[in-house]
Amino acid sequence: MKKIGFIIVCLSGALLLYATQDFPRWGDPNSPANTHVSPRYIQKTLEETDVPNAVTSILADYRGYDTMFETTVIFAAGMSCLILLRVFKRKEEDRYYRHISTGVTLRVKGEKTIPEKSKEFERIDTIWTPYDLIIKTVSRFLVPFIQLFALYVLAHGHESPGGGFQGGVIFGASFIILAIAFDLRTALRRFKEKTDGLLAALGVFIYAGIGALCLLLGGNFLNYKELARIFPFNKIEARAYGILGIETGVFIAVMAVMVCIYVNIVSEGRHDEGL
Amino acid sequence: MSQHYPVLLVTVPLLSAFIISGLSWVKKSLCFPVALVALGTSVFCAIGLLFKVLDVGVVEYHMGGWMPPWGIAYRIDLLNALVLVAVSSVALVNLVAAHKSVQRDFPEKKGIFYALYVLFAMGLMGITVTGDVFNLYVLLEIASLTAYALIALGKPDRAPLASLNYVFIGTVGACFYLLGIGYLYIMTGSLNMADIASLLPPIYHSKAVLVAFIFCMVGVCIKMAFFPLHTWLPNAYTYAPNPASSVIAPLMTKVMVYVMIRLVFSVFLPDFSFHVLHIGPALVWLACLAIIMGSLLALTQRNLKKMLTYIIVSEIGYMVGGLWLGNRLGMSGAILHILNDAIMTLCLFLAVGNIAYKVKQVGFEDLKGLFRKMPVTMAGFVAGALSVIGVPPTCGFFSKWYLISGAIQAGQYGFMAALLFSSLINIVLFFRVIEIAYFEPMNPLHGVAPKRGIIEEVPLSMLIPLLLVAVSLIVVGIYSGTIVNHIIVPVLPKGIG
Amino acid sequence: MEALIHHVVGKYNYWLYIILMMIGLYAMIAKNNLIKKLVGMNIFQTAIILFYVSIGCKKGATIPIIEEHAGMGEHAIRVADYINPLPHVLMLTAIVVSVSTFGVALALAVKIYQQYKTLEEDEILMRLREK
Amino acid sequence: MIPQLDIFILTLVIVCAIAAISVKDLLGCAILFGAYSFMMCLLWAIMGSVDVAFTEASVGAGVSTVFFVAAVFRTTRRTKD
Repeated sequence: MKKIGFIIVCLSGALLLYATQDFPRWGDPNSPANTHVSPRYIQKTLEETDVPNAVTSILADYRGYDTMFETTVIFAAGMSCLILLRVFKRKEEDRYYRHISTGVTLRVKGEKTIPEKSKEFERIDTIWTPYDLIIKTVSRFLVPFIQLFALYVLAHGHESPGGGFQGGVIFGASFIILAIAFDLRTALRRFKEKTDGLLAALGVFIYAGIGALCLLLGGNFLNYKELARIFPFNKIEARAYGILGIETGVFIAVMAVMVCIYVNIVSEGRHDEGL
Repeated sequence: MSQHYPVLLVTVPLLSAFIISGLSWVKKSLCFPVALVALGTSVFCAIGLLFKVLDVGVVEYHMGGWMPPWGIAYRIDLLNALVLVAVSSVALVNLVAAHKSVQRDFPEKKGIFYALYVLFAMGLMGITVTGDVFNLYVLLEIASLTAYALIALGKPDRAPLASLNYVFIGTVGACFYLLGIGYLYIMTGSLNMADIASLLPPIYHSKAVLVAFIFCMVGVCIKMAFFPLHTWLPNAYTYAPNPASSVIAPLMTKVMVYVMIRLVFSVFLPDFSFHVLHIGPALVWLACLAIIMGSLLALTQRNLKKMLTYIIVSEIGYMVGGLWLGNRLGMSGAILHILNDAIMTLCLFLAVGNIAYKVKQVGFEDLKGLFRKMPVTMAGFVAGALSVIGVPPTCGFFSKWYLISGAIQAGQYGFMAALLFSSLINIVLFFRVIEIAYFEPMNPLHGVAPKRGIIEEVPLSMLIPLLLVAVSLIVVGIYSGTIVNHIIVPVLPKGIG
Repeated sequence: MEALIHHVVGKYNYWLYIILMMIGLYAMIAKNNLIKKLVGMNIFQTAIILFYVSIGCKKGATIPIIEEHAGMGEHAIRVADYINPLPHVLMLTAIVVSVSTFGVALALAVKIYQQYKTLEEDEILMRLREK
Repeated sequence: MIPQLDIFILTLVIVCAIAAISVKDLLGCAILFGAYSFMMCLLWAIMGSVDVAFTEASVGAGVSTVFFVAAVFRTTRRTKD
């Protein structure tokens, strides 16, 4: 296999190298790629969409249809992880509890449990690491700031690098930090699985829904200009607000899906214990 | 409303996929009706679009109101419209048939199953309708990603491994395609199919365009499981759960053949593909190899479903060979065969799904005596088998006829021989199965072992789709002359002999 | 010789992306461990992203965030001042696709491990043959 | 941009890539893969595609690595190659 692989790799590498000869020089401003379609985006983005960041305006407006499917890909990945790994029946595994005041560990066999609300016992993971004050405090302290930064990235996607996708990943990462520093059950109590699933669907639905709203208002799909008919802004602002709207949708969907994938992989779909 | 058909076709299933996955947390019983309505709307739009294209010619739709080279445009001619009708109706029919077995096999996950199913169908319809090479890549990834998940839901001992294998090979295919369009982009600066086609002719002799062509084609060939690159297909389709395999098997590979035809017709243009490169004969020989090897490998299998997957590999050879014959007859045959093969494969896989619903396994020894127990299902199976063999009133005969006449016209007698050889092998394959199921006595374990349950005919909701498909095999066969003359011949590019 | 050096120096980015792509593809084909193959797949995908990003580069240009000018005319936006934003947009999509594929593939790997207790392809195939 | 820096980071990227696929421990592979992604992100930032770099920093070097570690936690660190 190694030899065949090597031959295939060399063959495709040689083909690609062969083709580089005809490429324009690297960084040439007059290459076809830089002169045919893209100049219009740079020149017209401010005028047509009121968004200085050309990447955002192309991402969400000129080629917004691609981005809708990109978000759908993420959504599909989340749903795939859920359907592949999630097990709804509880396995009859032993559970471990720790007596809080004395530190004695209890092992409860089979299906029996100690009530989750119990004040004297807390449930611990099978592979339990001792309580670490520094990590818990620091992460508890950091999470709000991470979330604030995520919202900043979302809101400033028009003027600076960033946008719904990056913001959503960062926001999702804040829940993942919570799940790693404390335990998975704490994170899941804050952010229920059902909420997660509903938010993932809602986020992408917002995106496609705004597109469909434009359709209902008489324009083409995703033509945000039409939003000016029902909202109090002019047609160019309407594009900027439309972009903000769909970025919010992307944000929600990506956040929910990141958490969903993490939780399902780390707990093998049982949603009880993780890293 | 009719000017919005192209986008409704895709976005109605898309929106409803999100609704379905939301409903799966709230009220599971509503998921199936929503999916049904969504795919029904798609079928309606697809048929409406076909008639509209027949009436007024090419339909364009600009997303967001941006003109093509800047925005994303849909461009629908008769070829898209025909494939769209096939894709959407196959997805709808199979959805109805899948309901019972999804209910039984994945009671807790059925909401998400339907969401992924609708997304898969949506991805394939999007691939078919789009006029932008990058949009095609994204939709290809949606269709593949959902297919990976649906395949991995099969038996836990084999399905995840087959699916992961598919992930690796499929991603290489998609990446090669992405690389190919990157090369096109660096040479032309555009991503719109029509725009690229108008910019390419002056640089036909550039090395980068040649490499772009090679990478696009290799990527598409990997995705469609063309012979030396087919290794992922048999396992993935065999171990997939039946409701999923009966939609993935008929559609995925056929849509990829469509993509190949689209790339040749509207991006690189036939002028480049046939006259500048001269690779037609080489690809036809490869197609012959695919047909022969697919048939021979099918002959060695002892599992009905696995046998059918190898038949798919050989059918891909038919279509690719027909396209690269480079004449009108061969191309008509290839395009007609996309439609026919989708219906035939659906018919066979639905029958296998029905058998597996009652018998659990579809090894040859499990089929003994099934004609007596499940006569209607087996009748449907025989109809599909006759069509694959190419017996006249069924549609399989007509596309094979066009392909063979194309081969004779092009002087490619090897391809003709391969087609006839594979027909002979198909006769052997199917009559072996039918013989086992008809003449051999019932396996004594059947119906006796308590956990297997009593073998009897499947419920009506699974039988009616099968019969519908079996009847449509004959209907499409009878009307294939009309389809070729009115739909397929007008889309063939000019300058083809 | 001079022409060759000129050629290499002018396009070194393309050369290096090809090397990365070959590394990734080799790992995908030749490695035995499923997760290693997955890493190879990701390297392959990032190599392609590197290629696209290289397409968009312009010498002496800045990032594609347009400075707002009060008046048009003499302050009109010069295209050569800004890097081509289109490949960046395409690659944002490609990154998303690659992380989605990665997530699904990891989920599959976990499922395979549950079944076979190993991630080595040859050991899994051996188990299958034993059955 | 500075070509020397560019070439330096490109070399690092390739070193990280080779290390990630040849290290004999999957957890190490995860970390090296994160380093690879981060180097790649630097490279893109130098090339001026800040949005792509930002995404890669949050996705490739961040969340992907976490998924990877999670998967290694649920499977095994052992690898033969």
